[in-house]
Amino acid sequence: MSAELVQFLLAGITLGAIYALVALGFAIIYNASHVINFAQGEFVMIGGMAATAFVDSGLPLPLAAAAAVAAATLVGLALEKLAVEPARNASVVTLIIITIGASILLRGLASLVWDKKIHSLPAFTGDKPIAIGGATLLPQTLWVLGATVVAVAALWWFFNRTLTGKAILAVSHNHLAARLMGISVRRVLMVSFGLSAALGALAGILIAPISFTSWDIGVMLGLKGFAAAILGGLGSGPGAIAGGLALGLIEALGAGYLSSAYKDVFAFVIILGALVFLPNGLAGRRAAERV
Amino acid sequence: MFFRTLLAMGTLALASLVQAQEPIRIGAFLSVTGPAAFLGDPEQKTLELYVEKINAAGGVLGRKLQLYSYDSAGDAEKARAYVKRLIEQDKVDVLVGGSTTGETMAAVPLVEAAQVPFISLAGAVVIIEPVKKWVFKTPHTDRMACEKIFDDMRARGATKVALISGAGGFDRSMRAECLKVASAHGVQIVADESYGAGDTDMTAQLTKIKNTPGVQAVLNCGFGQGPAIVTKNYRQLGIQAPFYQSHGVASKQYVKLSGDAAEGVRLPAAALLIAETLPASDKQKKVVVDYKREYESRFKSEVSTFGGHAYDGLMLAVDAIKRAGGTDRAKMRDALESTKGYMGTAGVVNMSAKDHMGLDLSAFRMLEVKKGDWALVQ
Amino acid sequence: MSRKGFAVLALVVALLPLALTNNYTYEVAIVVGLNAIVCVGLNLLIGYAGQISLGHAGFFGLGAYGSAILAARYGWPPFAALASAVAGVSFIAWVIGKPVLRLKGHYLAMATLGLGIIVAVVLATEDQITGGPDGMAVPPLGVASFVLQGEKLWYWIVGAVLLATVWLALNIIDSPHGRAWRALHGSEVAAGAIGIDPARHKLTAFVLSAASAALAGALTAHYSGFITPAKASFLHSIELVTMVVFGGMASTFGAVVGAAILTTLPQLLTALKEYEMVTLGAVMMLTMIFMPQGLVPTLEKALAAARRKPE
Amino acid sequence: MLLRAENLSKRFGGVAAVQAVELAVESGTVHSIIGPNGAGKTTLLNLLCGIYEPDAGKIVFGEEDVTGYPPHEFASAGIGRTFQNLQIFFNMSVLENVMAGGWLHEACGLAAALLRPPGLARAERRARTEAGELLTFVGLERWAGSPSDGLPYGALKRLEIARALAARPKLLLLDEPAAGLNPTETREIDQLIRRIAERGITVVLVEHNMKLVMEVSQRVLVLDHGRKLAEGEPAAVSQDPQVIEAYLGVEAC
Repeated sequence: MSAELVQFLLAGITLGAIYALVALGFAIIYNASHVINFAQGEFVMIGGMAATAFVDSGLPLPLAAAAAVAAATLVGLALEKLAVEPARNASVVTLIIITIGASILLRGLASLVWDKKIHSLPAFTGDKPIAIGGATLLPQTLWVLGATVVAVAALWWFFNRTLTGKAILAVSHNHLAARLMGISVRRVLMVSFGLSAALGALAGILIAPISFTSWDIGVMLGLKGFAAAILGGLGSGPGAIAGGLALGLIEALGAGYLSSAYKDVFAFVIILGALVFLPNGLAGRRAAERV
Repeated sequence: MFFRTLLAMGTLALASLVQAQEPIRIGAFLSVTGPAAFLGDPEQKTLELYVEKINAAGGVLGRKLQLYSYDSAGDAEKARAYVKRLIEQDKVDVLVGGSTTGETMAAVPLVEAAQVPFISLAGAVVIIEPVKKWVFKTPHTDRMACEKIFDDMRARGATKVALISGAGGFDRSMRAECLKVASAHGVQIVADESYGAGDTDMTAQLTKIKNTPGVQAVLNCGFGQGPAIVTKNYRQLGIQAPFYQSHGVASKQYVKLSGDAAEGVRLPAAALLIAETLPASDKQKKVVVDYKREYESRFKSEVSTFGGHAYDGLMLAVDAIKRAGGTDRAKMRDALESTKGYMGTAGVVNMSAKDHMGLDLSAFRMLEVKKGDWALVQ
Repeated sequence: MSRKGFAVLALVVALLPLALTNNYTYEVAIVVGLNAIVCVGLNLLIGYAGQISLGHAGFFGLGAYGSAILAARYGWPPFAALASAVAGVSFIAWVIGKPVLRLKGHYLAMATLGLGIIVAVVLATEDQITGGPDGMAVPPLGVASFVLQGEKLWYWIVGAVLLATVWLALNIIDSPHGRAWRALHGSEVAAGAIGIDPARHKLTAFVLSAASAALAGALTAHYSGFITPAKASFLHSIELVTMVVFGGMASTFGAVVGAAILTTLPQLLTALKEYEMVTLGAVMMLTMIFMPQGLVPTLEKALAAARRKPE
Repeated sequence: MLLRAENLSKRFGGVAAVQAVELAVESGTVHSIIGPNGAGKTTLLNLLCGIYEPDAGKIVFGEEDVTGYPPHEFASAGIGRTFQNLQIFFNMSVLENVMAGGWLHEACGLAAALLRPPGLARAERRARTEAGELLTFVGLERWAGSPSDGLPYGALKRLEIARALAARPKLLLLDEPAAGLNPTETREIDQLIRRIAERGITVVLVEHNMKLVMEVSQRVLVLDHGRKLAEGEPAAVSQDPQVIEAYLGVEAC
């Protein structure tokens, strides 16, 4: 493998890990509520912005990160409680508009609470590039990858080994049946919004040292995360991760070997092709319609 | 009868007093939000700050300034609507604004038709070339930035240049200008890469540049966080060729974001960035130091050259109003066009019927990041 | 209802100039009209046929740039450029719609969103032809030496095109085609069981909505004399869908009202300065939470209920 | 024979929902399909109207081999149906639901729909009248102008039938038209099915209510585990020991 290819793959995996975290947030909320939360990118923004603000106010990095995740989780819970729950029975499009409204609101609030500048977090463990097979990567990239793996493992454990996690899965399959079994759908919704806000915030904190953070980074990341979630098959956890990594690799390889100006176009052309020709998503979970 | 005459005289006096106090209306449309907020935000703050200061000092020609300002959010159509609003509804005397070239160009047909003097804060050459009767601008053009950079590259013996540009208007316009003037300045563009808005990693593009044979220098046309990410990735990949940024990142923020990776990066910028370290003999020192202090003490944040463009725009307008002796639009325009030797944050401005910007390459200083700060390249 | 509604709309268009005091207010009214043309068409797709599109700004942009490029770069007569651009975009929508409309729900949302982004990236990148992100100048509409310019004239042009669009939309909604769309929206299997071909009818709604977006785009370009790729962006697509949903899906007048309110609201909110975004987001959320059907259908129902009560 | 299904099979994953079923429906009859829950009745119906494509076998309607046609072409060939779980167009009025059913007979060009020439206006008036007559036929005339989401359950079942009739089918597939109805309403459906048959429309009826089936059918097909268990006249089938064991015996308890 040429050093060039290794470098492209490393770039793709770094991008992909971030997209995967955002996509997982989409998948968790979609599973519990069949809502596509277009404010998901704002959780990423809140995580990064809050963490930098806390660090600037003198908190040590680990504390600041924890506080930022907590702040984003609160915002996620509030979003569910105040906006999504009152509109539970509205149509898909109406819910989309509500979450878009929420994302505008959150962006506006962020620009007021903080500012419109670009901020950065210090890298967790330095900036010295690490050489691998002729290519290089930053230590922070390892943090991103490591934290993504840990987060995915923790989620797997949560959904397969804990009662609350299993309840969320049950609700995702059938609201009515879950309710009959005594599972509180409302609590499940709260938990899933909180969880996906926390995941988004985690992504925001992890990437702030690499690609910085500002009040408006949520738009693009949310869009890419949605694309990754769809590419993997909506509502599938492994699909979201596969979709995220695939999208990251497509972008990096497209930019490297074809044309960097058109890398987003390749990415979307491939997504369109996958949607039309692979009707079941990468993870094969796209449900068929039953009559 | 006597009383009536007195009354009439009183009314007349009152009327003329009101006339004298009729404010001078300054219209502004800036990208305070949106992707170009980092331009519009300091511009907006600068205008507010200096309108307040000028009014506190008694205004211009005994009249107060009144600022009408709208957020066009980098959207040309919004800019258009607001320019109409400023001209038709707010009846402003002079326009300052258009943070981006797109917003400016959308406004040009309107101001030409309404015949209102307009000072743009955007970069591209198309704004003043060909000359438009009512349109002026304060920042250096992107073409000048390319020329300045290419000259510096050649002086260091680099003639094979790689470009990496963002997808925004500023980025694309500068890239196009650089491609145009490269050969005239003795350099050859051997690689031409781009990245998108909101991209978080540019190592793929830079790897391609790194593996392009013969690259002797690299230039990044862009603004916002993109260039800081490019800078970090550049060092990560260990590319040795001299690295240049554009005047689009001429703020302390860029150095802060990029950290150690910014060491040795060069860019052309106005003297504002190195205000304090300018030699006392430098004629520009006073104006840039004053502006920097005012801005930083008021807003507790680092000054940028973009706010400086707004400062120059407002001051050029005020200067022209003074010389025109009022707000007659045609007279203001003529006064603007005959601006000579005005010392602003961007440099000395000498306008003419052929040049509605009035800056030359000497106004641009080549700076290099040294020990986390800007230093003048001798 | 629809005839009365049309008469009211025509009256509003005819009388509004009495309230328009200057060229700026005319400008706002014209932009409202242009957005309303897109929304009335988009509503056929979203509100009636029940198919979401998050990429209609792409068609708007293609219409605008198509007409602008033919007129400015190739010297076509502007009217011919405009007509060809609308026809060309309709053809593109027809070709793309065939595979894409097989998708449903969020997958369709993603696919249309992707199409919109592809258009926006191409328009911003091919700067030799399109002028890049800073946009390009567009020649005014006209025949030979007679040129259509000035806000007052354009107000009547846009008003007439809007009324024509609304009239055509009302006709088709109340025709077998309109019922076929609504049937698809209500139940796709049941629609199939009465002989309605889902693919064909979704495609007609898609093409008609794309054509109205392209028409409004081309008119916008020639009216303002300048166009940037921002008009083809994802954010503009979202704006358009929001107008439709805000005013009320499956209500043609709702689409017009949604366009009117969401176009003028930011102009009214300028006094709020830095609070503008927060307010806009809050207004969108509250309206959709408390009126999930949108403004006009909710008001219609409230009105009908109030009328029933006294009896 | 109006409809012939030969060797019809359909699997879902590992489950054989319908296996090698043969069916011949004679013109002008009411032909019922019965069987215990999960016997494959609805799957068979979905095969007969094109919602599912069979894995094996073929379907011939009149002289035409319609196997593999999309659902809307089954409809235009002359096969209509109603749904067990209601598929009403709740976004339309009661009358519009029935008018929508007439699509096949009022199809017009796109240009005409946009411009509404006098010809279309006349056709629309005619369609309106016909839809009104169908509503009278099923007994829903007083609901004509109402929004369909306000109708009681029993009325919605009849609305489905009216909509299906508007397509003027030669063969009408009714999927449990009496499910969830009280005895009075069930009797009304019984009457309605007879009147439909009197109009010369062939009916295939899937139904749980044995009394209804025995009263209106000329022929009965019994399915069990996706296979044909018995077929014949109602009286004969109800005496078949296999059927009694598999189905009626259980039901009788």
